[in-house]
Amino acid sequence: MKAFADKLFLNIFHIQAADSPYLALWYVLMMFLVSFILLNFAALFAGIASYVERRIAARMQNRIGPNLVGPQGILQWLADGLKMFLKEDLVPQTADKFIFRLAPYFVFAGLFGAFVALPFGYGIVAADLNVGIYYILAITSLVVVGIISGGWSSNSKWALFGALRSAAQIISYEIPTGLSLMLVVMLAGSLSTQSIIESQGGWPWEWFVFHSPFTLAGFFIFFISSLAEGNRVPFDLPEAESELVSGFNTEYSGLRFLIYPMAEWANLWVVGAMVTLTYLGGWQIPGVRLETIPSSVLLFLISITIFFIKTLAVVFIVIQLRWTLPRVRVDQMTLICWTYLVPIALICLIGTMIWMLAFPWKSVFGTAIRILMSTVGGSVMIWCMLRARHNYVIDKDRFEKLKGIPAWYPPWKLP
Amino acid sequence: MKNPAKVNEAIRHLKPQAAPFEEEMSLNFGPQHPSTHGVLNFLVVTDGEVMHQALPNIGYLHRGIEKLAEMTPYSGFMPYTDRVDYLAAMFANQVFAMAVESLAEIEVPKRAEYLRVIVCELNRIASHFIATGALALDLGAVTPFVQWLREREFINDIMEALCGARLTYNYMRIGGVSVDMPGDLPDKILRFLDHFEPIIDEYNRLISNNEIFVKRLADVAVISPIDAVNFGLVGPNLRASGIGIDLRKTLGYSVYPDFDFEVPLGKGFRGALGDAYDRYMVRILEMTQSCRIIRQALEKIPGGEYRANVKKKLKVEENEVYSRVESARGEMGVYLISDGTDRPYRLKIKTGSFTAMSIVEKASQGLMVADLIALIGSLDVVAPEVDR
Amino acid sequence: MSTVIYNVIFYILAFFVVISAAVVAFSKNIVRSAFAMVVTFLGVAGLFVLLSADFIAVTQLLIYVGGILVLILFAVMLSSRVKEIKISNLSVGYFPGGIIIALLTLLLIYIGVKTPWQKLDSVRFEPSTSAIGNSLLSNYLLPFEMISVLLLVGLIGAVVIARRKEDQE
Amino acid sequence: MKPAEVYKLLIDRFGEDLILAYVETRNPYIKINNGYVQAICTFLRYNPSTKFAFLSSISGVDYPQRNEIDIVYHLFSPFLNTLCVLKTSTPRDLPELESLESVWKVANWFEREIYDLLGVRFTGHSNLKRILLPDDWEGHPLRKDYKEKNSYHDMETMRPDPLKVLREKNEKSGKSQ
Repeated sequence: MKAFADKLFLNIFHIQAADSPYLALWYVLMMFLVSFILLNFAALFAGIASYVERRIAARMQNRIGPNLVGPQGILQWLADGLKMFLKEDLVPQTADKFIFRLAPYFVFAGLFGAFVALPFGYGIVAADLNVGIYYILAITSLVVVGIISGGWSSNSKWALFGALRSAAQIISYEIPTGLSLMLVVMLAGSLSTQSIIESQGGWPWEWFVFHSPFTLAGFFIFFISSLAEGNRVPFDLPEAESELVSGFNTEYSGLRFLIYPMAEWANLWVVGAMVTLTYLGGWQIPGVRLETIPSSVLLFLISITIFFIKTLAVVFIVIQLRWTLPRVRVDQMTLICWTYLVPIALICLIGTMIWMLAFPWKSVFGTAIRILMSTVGGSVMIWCMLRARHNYVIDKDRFEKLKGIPAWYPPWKLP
Repeated sequence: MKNPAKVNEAIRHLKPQAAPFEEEMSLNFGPQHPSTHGVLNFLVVTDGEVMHQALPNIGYLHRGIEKLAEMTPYSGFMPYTDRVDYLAAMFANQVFAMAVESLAEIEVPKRAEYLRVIVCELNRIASHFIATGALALDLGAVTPFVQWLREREFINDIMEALCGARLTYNYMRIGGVSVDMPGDLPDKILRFLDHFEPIIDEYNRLISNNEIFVKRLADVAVISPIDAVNFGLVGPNLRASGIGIDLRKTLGYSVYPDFDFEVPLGKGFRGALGDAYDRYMVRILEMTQSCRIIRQALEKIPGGEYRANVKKKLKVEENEVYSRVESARGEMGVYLISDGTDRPYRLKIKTGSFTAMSIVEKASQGLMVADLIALIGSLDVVAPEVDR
Repeated sequence: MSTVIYNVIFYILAFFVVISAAVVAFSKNIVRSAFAMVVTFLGVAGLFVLLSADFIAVTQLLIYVGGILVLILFAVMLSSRVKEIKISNLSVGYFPGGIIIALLTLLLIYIGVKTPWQKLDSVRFEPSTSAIGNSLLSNYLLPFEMISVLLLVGLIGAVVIARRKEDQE
Repeated sequence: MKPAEVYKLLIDRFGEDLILAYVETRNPYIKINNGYVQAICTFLRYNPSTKFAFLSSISGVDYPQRNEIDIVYHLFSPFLNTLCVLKTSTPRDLPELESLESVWKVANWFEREIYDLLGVRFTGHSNLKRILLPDDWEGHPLRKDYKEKNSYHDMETMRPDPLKVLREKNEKSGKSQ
């Protein structure tokens, strides 16, 4: 990005960047521009994700979902946002008003800060930080500060419960997250997001997830603990609506409330992108060597598309999980972390180390294992999809027999 | 409420009995809370997530139905009974009709009895939909609840075709039922059963065997058989504790002796006997049995009258009766005293939720806050039935 | 120009650090103190970034903001009487406090004057992660391992102490 | 075992002073002395030949003519498949009875409900407080002579007859026209 900015600067002002006294100013300007783009991307994604999630949930529950605002209800999220804008910004009388007002900004900063280091395609990243994923881990921990302060300052017992649960949860789950990321860091030999992707390949057997059984386990640990860090079902304890009314954001209203769900949906992208870039090969195009990508705009676009498809697939799975699973209890939540995830992650760490020494990446056996594992993994996935389809078809037939009307309708055509 | 001192005086008894410890925190759970199933209030004394006590505070939905009964003619009281338990209105209909018929010595035609059984069992299934689905909803799984709502919609359609109402049916009359079944209804019901019976398996795959769901319910809020008897639990809650009392079998009222069905008992499916999962599972199993009963009833249903000839202004000699049915929430009883006029002298409705609610105080000790929700959900408490 | 901006950023960060640190010290409300500490930590992390120590900056963020601060908040909220504002920063012992502050100030001034400061023309933006990794696992392996053993001892000690209290009850 | 046999059993055990009468109705009931409810119920519950394990309900009935309140206990024995109805009376002016809480825990709430709605005091009850109505409610609604107060905490309990209101409104508008 810096090189790109330098080039742009040179082209516009026809001055060598390094000589210019305005260089710093130029950088500041670029910084604002990039943050503007990222922020809008995140906000837009959060909004559309909220709509998509509601439509998917409706599909799973034999409902229609939002369908009135705009064609197929696609502008529902705008309407909701607008409604939130117009709501009164209530601050409880006994709340700690300063912290209450401040708390959403922490959540906001913590989550949107993560977008800085997330890649979107070949060479497209706001800042290819040397400490990339380490930075993402660190900056998202600001979210918990926002949640705790929001919950505490509301001066409501429900909110306090939510805040305490959130603190316990995020502190616990940062450890398996970090440990399972260590596998990838070890394999790639770098913390930078781009070089982690670059050290993988386009084909499934070149992804880190199929490197060894240990990384496969690490992948699942990372996925589960990302869910927990993002407060998604089955770990949505901090805002468990049937237990804590709405948890830490019970007392919030209007725009300040909006920030919490928005951050949650933006977090979907962070989870998806993190999983994709660390374990699923990122934007790598199958069969294309890295060096050839910069020469062609088409390959550039394909890399972006691939990254988006993978990320959205993960997001889709996360959404489906949310509408399928019940919530775990708070003691079970910590139990899962400390008795299963952390020890298994440690074992995976050591196992991967040994595996790396025993079967190097390029060795015949290593490649064979990777191909075998990816084949098995792919088959399992296809089997699951076929089974789901089979169940669905039976259900559909029964429904048609009972009601005489089709159970299925295309998403763009409502009954 | 202008006078805060008066309000404080009014809620004084809700404060926990003993002085709270330093670490204790009291929490008002309800009356408006997503998972209280109506308007209820629990005063929860907790130490962090672990509860020391949950004191139910009921009465928010008390409408004085028993007092209303004393001012209403027998035939006019039927719509009120719908409101006792709005999720299973047929049973209250039936038990009241049975009580009056018993007092006035009215012979109910066979066809009416069969119709009553069919609608009651359909209603039982519909009620268990809400019970099991809402339990899943309380534990955070939304989809199972909506899945059951879809199935319940079919039952509502059937009821609508039968009596025009979808929730408060007011279907039964003293001496029979209000209307006969339309000709195509048996076919409709059978088609629904064909559709529905495999759905139970699907539902089990979706939620009953879900590991998180099982972990949340198994070994939680165990009610021992002794406690269950002592606290007067009835219906599925009692049977989940392993005590096989089902008034359909024990009393054999109406035409239930004609049918071949089983009474599912809790046996510690995934944990201890009488835990929340047993209470859940007993309800799921009962649905299958209800399907069996409906199928047999549709086969055996005789022709003839659907309502006995009963005077509009019914006067009943001085007498008293206590009639009971097995409602979806267990034994529902009506104690009816007549005094020769056209109105009851005294009517007392005994409901299953009332006694189920009284066990919360004991069963909730030492649970976690999240388990309280599982406990209330698994007891299948309906607030208007508690308060009447 | 760039040094000007650099200096401006430095002073802004320093300002935030000093002010929030003052809030931590002087606030009567213990929770407010804890929240002010967030700002302090963030400011210090920013200063590290300014010094091109990206790894340390991120570590500062991860460990202090994400870990220690959350634990502090957790503990503060769990303690009873949080709402009684008086429990934080009791103003006692003005006299010994003054002496300690004076001594510390003198010491700091002495160090500041005596240290032979190296003046760099410009900050070199170089990745430090791999250098830190290499040093930790080569030159400083023994101290690194010893510190980890120390931490382990601390961990076990904490568990033992917590256990004993439970047993006594 | 039929209710009549239960009556015989009770007569043999407690004598005619305690077991007052056996009345044939649809559900025949046994009239018992109001001072010995607990003893009789304990006997019925634990006696191996009766085993009335379940207390199905407790109801109260107000009889202003007799100046008495009847308390009716419905016991159910799944072993005998029999319903046993015990009835006892207590004076209306000072209604007081023994609590059955020590025999069946469920009696706790049943008795609270009766205390709430009929004003019968149960001695030995652990928590005799109003259950359905607010604590500061005046009167016991299920008594036959209960008159509802016009307001509760400055909230009107009576609603004007909507038809009457409509009629008055129509009259008014008719006048203005």
